[in-house]
Amino acid sequence: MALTREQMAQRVAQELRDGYYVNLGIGIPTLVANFVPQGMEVMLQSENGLLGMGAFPTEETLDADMINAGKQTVTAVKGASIFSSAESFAMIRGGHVDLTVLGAFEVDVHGNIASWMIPNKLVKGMGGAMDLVAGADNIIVTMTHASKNGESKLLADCSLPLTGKGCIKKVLTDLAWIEIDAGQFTLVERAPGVSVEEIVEKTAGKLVVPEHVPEMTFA
Amino acid sequence: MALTREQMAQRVAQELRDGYYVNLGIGIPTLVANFVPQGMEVMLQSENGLLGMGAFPTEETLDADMINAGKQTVTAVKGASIFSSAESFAMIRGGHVDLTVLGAFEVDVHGNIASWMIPNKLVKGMGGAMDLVAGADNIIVTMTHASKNGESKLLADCSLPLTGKGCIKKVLTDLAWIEIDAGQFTLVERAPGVSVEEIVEKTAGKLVVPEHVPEMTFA
Amino acid sequence: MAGFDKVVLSYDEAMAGLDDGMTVIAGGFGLCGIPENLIAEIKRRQTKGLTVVSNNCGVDGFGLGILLEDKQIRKMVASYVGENALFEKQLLNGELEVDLTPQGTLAEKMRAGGAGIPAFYTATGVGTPVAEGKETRTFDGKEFLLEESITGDFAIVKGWKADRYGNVMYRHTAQNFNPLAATAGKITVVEVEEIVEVGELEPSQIHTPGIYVDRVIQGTFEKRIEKVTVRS
Amino acid sequence: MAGFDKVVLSYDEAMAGLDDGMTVIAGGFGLCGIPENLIAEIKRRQTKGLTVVSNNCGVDGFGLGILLEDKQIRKMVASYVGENALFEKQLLNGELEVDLTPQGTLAEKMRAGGAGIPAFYTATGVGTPVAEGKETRTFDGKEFLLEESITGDFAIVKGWKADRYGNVMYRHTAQNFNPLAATAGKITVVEVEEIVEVGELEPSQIHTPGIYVDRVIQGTFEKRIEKVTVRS
Repeated sequence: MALTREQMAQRVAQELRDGYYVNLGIGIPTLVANFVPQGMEVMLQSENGLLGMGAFPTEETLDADMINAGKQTVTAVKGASIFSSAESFAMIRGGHVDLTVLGAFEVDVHGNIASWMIPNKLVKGMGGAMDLVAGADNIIVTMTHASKNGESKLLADCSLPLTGKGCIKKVLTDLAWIEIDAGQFTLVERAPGVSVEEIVEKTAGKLVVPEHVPEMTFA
Repeated sequence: MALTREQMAQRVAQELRDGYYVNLGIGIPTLVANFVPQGMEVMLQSENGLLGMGAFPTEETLDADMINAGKQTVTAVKGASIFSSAESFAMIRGGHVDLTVLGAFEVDVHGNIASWMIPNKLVKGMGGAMDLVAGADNIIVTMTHASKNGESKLLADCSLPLTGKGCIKKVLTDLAWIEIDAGQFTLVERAPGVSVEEIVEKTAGKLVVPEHVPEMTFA
Repeated sequence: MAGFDKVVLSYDEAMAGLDDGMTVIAGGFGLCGIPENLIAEIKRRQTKGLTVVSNNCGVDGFGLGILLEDKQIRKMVASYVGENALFEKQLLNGELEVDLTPQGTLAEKMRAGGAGIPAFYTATGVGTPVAEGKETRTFDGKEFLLEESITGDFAIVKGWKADRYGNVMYRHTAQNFNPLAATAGKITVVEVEEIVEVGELEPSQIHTPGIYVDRVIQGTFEKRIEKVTVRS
Repeated sequence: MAGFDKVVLSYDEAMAGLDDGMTVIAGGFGLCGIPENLIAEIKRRQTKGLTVVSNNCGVDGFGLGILLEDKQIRKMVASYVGENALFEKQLLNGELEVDLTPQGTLAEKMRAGGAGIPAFYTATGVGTPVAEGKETRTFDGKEFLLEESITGDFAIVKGWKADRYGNVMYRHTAQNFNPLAATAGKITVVEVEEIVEVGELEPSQIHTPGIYVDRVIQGTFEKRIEKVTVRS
């Protein structure tokens, strides 16, 4: 069975380490914060200038001056810091964020990512996505393996305009955990009950399949 | 009579305007702060990270964490701000300081300045001088008109390694107020009792002498 | 002290000198920390043909969005402009030009503009549409883009507290682009919630030193929230 | 919270991993805001062949000057090194290499290094010995130098207060190069006068967010003053 959005977030959360500074994109990445393993602490960086993003506020603590990069009202955890956008992207561009999780339209075997622009559709802008993928060493892309029409999003070459070039090494889809190296995908794990054949079929770029492909496990 | 150091500082102080942010170099420039005209306020920028430098402290208020760019202990005025060296030079390089006053070994008709390095003598470093001359629009150089051996410091071309290229427009010497434009010096004012002839004689670079050269006046 | 007293008493005075065709740099992220009254004053003035540099362009009817209503903006430099139907329409009509700039590059362009740095290299945007027409260069085996800095005729900034000298502090994440915008304007205007006595702000805690600020005005703010999100 | 607890209890632990030939970036201006105990620990370790990046090199017998005594520094990157007879001697002997860098360029090189900007243009140094071997380029009719950023294996920093997460505040002008150095080290070590409870530092007032900091140690400081100047 393909993973649910929650399961995808849960699998990504297994990559967290105690003491990680993490930037989570909008959508599934945001859900990762709900699955931080017990006894582990991570700090969420929000690129509008907040390190140590906390829970949503209550009606009583709601504050227009306290938002996240998705423009939602939030709170700050104890030990948070708040700074300018230049400082925020100094952290991001300078590689100080330990893990970045974000969505995408397409990823290819060269580690390219397309996530912001569909030609002939209105372009709303890249926001901080280009900085995030260019600056981070450790990025996990979360997306469905294929479109609703069954078209693979794991390609030999991205067809859409890029967000970043050669910067993606890890992709979690609803079907598989895929790693990218030396111009090819490698199938590392599959979703419980999903066959290697289905993944192979839905992966357009060159995919290396090891002899044994374990199923993902969830605590 | 050649101006004293105090008179030089006093003449420079006539160029101050109410509300100016000013960076004063070591030596004569520092003395300018003693001659701020009454009813006028300026704020002193010290490039180690202080805007609003005050008087020296008393024994009681002496604080090792409160120094100026000359490494002297100082105080901060009301309304001062304190920041990093990067922020300090953002102000300087970005042209936000209204007036910079500094000393020099030589200045030439192209507006070049040499103030930091004498070949075959030990080089101690340029500190912030290169940033100051490159960043400011409004710079006054203070120096003696000639060396003790009578060699002019106002040259056709600087002989010493430069601190900055084409950035000086105003020079106050112990003999004259000189402006630089279009590859020549212009004699604007002379020290009281100093003859135009003496200034001409002691100026090696091309000097334009207007029909009338007023004497400086001091309040 | 008259020389350092930056306080003005009317919005008219605050935006005096703004002319058609100028470049305005605005602080704010979404609707958070936007100089809402300075924007309203630009609308009142009906200044046209503006280039506006801001992370976003407000929403329909609030923030920079209101400057679209009378087509006052000719060109928008922003990282994300998706909140706004009128923007979309004018863009498709060709009435509005947009220069989409990655958020971190935009922040650094403002900072560099204020700091006298005409250009810098960044990895952001290499191999993407953002790189079109820009020079790339390799440092240490990695490819980078040359990005030029931004300065504006006016910077409009929203602060929390300021003193008469123009020293400013920002509140929470309403800081965002504001201190960067403040450095990059030929004329920088800051509107704040509160004007405090000179000396009240701790020198090491000032976010924007007064040297960057030309005018300060005290306003009242709606502080509209784009996405109210609360936990139950 | 173990993962964010940056506090170490010994200077030995604070400088663990420092090896011969590494680059160390140090905060401080003159003797103000220098990480004096971290410097002393480098001396105790007798690490050799260091490249040290700092605005100055201390004085004879204090600050970075003590690392000259056993010739631990191979190369110094600084803006001003005139306070120090041993420095002079080793320089003339050819035992020490020096790269004189304008103060503002040095500050920006550290900041850029920490911010992932490999190089930037500045007007500082154009037409001077600093420009030798460097590329120049014209923007808007004015000439600028290309300057590359600096990063270090270690950054040693002196703070005032820090919490266990490594959030740091600096005191008065002891801030200087410290927050810049803090961003530019692969391993950043901060020694402070006081370690406070997490949550005690106001988020918007933190000068160096903990993300830049790897180790925090509480020390006691001599705070020697280079030029005691008092009014009568």
